[in-house]
Amino acid sequence: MKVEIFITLKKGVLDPQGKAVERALKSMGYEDVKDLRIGKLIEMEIPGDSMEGTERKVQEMCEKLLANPVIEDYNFKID
Amino acid sequence: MKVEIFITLKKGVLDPQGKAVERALKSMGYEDVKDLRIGKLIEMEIPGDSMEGTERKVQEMCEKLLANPVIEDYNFKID
Amino acid sequence: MSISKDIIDEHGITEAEYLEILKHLGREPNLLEIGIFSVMWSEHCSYKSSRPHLKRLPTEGPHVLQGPGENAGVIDIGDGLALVFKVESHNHPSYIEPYQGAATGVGGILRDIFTMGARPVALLNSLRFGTVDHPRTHGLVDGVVAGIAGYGNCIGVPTVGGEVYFHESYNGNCLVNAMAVGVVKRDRIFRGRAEGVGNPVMYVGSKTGRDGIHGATMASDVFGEGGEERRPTVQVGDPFTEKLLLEACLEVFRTDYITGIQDMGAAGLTSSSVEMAGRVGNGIDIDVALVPRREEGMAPYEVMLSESQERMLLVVKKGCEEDVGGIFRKWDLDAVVIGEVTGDGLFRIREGDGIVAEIPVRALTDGAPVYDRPLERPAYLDEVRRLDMAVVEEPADFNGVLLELLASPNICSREWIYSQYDHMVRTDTVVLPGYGAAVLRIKGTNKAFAMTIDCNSRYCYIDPRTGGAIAVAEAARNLVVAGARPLAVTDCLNFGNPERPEIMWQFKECLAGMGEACRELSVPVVSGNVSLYNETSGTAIYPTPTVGMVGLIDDVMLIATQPFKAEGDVIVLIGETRDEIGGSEYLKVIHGLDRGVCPSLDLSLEKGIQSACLRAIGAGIVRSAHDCSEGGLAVAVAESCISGDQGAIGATVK
Amino acid sequence: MGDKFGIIVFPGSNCDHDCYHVVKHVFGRRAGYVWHKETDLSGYDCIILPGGFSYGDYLRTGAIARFSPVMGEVMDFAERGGPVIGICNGFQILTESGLLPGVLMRNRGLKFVCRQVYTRVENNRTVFTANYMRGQLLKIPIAHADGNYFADDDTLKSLEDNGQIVLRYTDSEGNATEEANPNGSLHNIAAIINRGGNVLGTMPHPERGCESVIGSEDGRGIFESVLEAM
Repeated sequence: MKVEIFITLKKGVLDPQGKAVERALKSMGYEDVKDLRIGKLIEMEIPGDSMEGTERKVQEMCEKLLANPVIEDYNFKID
Repeated sequence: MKVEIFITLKKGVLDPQGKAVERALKSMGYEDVKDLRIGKLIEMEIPGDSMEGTERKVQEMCEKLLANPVIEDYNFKID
Repeated sequence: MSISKDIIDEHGITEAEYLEILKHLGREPNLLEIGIFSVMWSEHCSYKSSRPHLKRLPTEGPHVLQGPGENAGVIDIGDGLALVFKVESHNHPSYIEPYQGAATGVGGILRDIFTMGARPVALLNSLRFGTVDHPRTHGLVDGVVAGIAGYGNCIGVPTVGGEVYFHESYNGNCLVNAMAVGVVKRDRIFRGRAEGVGNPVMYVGSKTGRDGIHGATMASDVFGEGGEERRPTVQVGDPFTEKLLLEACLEVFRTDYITGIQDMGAAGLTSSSVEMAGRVGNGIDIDVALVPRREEGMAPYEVMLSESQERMLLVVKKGCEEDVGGIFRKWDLDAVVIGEVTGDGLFRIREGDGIVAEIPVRALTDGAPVYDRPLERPAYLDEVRRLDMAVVEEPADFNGVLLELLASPNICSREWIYSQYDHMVRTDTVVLPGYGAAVLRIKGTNKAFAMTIDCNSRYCYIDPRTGGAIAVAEAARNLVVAGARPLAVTDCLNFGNPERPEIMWQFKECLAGMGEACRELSVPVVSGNVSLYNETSGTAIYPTPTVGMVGLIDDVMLIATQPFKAEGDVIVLIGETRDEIGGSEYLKVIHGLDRGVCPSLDLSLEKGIQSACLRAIGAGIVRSAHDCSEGGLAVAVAESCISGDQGAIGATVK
Repeated sequence: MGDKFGIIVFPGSNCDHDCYHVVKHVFGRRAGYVWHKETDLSGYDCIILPGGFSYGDYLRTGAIARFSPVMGEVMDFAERGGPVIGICNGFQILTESGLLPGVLMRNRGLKFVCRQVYTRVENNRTVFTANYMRGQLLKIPIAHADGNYFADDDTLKSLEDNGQIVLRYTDSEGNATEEANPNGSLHNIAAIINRGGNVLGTMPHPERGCESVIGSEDGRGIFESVLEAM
């Protein structure tokens, strides 16, 4: 199974990188860009078992390691 | 328009971060994880004009700044 | 299947060289063998255009334990300790991918140090970019500095010094020279030698991928306008794995399990195995099927020429394979026997049980061609030395000129760069970056050592011989004003295309000047690197023989730093001030002129001045010292006034 | 209690040698390295999580180190009230493991910063700061790319109310201004302790401020304080 995990900063958490990139794009002439946020995209292969099995595993991985619950949200796609 | 840009390392380019995270997940008991790669997810709002206009803009932004053409690929979703 | 003409050309092998190969092999080479000859006979690995001139640099001295020919130079500093150091260039990869180019340059030079058995203790770098307003410069500077910081900080070796220089001759070719210094016990120096026939050859470190294939020959190729298509050859570095590799190797060095070790640098597995065998006249047998890989379906050609980073080649004493393997596994690193040392002097590559290449080691090392390239005094020299003083009228506002010089890109503060480098890790940095030389203490002794890397390439352009001598003299001055006795040099010789006679003339002249200065100041060259073909569409960089130098301080309490310390102190200028403005930063910044007669250098006077300065600092009567270089006396005094951290202090000069 | 310091070594730790040098050669006390795979901290009276790039700082600084076998022991050691000092990367590992609240994020300027900074002692009634005067100014270097301390409002309030903020970035006169903030940390926070007061997380490196030959001795007080409490 091909898994894609999207990890994004929670609303209200400062995103210095996002702010810097938004400023750079504006200075390059893209004035209308708004609310730019930068997160992580984690791709992996998990061979074998059922959709639920994989879903449970991905959930656990995110809760335990891949996302920091204090500042990050996560969601994922499995196909 | 809500834009999501996915920036990933080109195939064959070493991903030290992906390697370290995959090893960590394995040591936590998720033995069967394979080919883990870490990329960037950039979300932004671009108000206004047509789908093609926005698409062209996002293309330019990726080519000029957001993706490093030497080692990264990009694709994006607009809705 | 005989090799086609364009495959030979594509590998950068000339007609004559191909005929040599046929003679060495007594048959036609296959594709893998052509690939091996092309990297081993590349300018980068064989020094074929520079070797005749390099011979004229002095390399011996009472304190030299290892001169050129090994992975790094080694000098004795007493107390049973030795300093290991070298400088290496990563110019072409950094122009294509600044972050990774610079990062892997740092990774490579660190491996050259710890492969000698030493723990790396300091990093320096010499960077050259195009003009500040050139469209590519901003991106290159950010990427290169971030790459050096990213790699050096992560591996925990402080980046303590260096120089940055902006000039239009580097618009198409940036220079990234990385220097590293390590400390080793005198009796625990390891060398890159495949000793002991029958001993197993062990591959340790990261897995092999397709990155950087032909990095060695790329470095010897001139960039055409569209140089960017060489993209896939840029290597990616992993400083975390290098830190594990460093600690694992240092553990192995505390044992007697190995007889030789070398890092896999340019031309990866090929150059490391061939050079290790070549140094002791042995052969080496490698089975590519055993090499750990990161990607499937890699052909022997790709495995042997890949420049994946963070890999070392060890020759292990027979029977100690498991012990060595255990140490690397503790640090989660691959450690696999991939071959053995043989006595037949052949470089034999197998894939499983089939032999895919077999070349006499000597053909690849001593057999590499040597070219005595034609020389021709460049036409520009006479023109560039003419300076019509009428054009250079005396400025109305001297203060304005001084402020403009202090703010100019080649003189202004570099704090915005070195504050991105962790220059304090290992708690040895006694003099922080920002002055001519960095000083590190040696724990357990009351000694310290100073390091610098320096070159004025404008002087080398208008007068290569004097410029080369000044590069050595200025590096020595940087050490002396810190109170350190200069000991030895490592050089990175960055020049244009050697196939053009005027470039070769610049090279020969610079080396002649360097040789004279090294001899007079008794600082032998113990290691170095040559980077040629730094040229884009026919425009070559200014000749840049970067000089890295290391000096010893007997008592860490008796050193001097740049800033003035107290009111009422007397300022003394040692040496003669002559009416020389040629090639000065003043002429360039204020009048936009890169011309004039290069300032003269009297080496015996220089020697006297340096020893007087050293004796004064050693007598504890000197609080601060500064050499006059870019911007002359005015800038030197100004910098001494403003560079202290207790606020500015004034000075009056009669 | 004895006076043996246990210095944890993760793959990628860089400042372990520096901490060992300070404890052994500057203070003349016993110190030992503890490999991250070990699970026995008996015999140690204070634990130091040194600076560095554990696991290359990949994913998030300290994110992977938190799962090293030794961390379970460190948590127990802390629960039993033993003193734990997390320096720079060590502080990041302590927040990831929940021993300290909040998160250390990428510096506001996005770049690695290495320089001497001034910090003010906010609370000198702790195991780690008893040797300082309240409000005393310390010149101790920082070296990090992710020192931008963040916590939600409630956590920040409780940190302030319970005196858990131990050091705050200030200018040379001791004012906690925005310019004096090197990385964007909320409330100029440079170092904090847990509610129990026995776990310290500090971004400035005290081990780099214990000898005048390398620029400052202001960091000695942290080691002196904890030694007196041991």
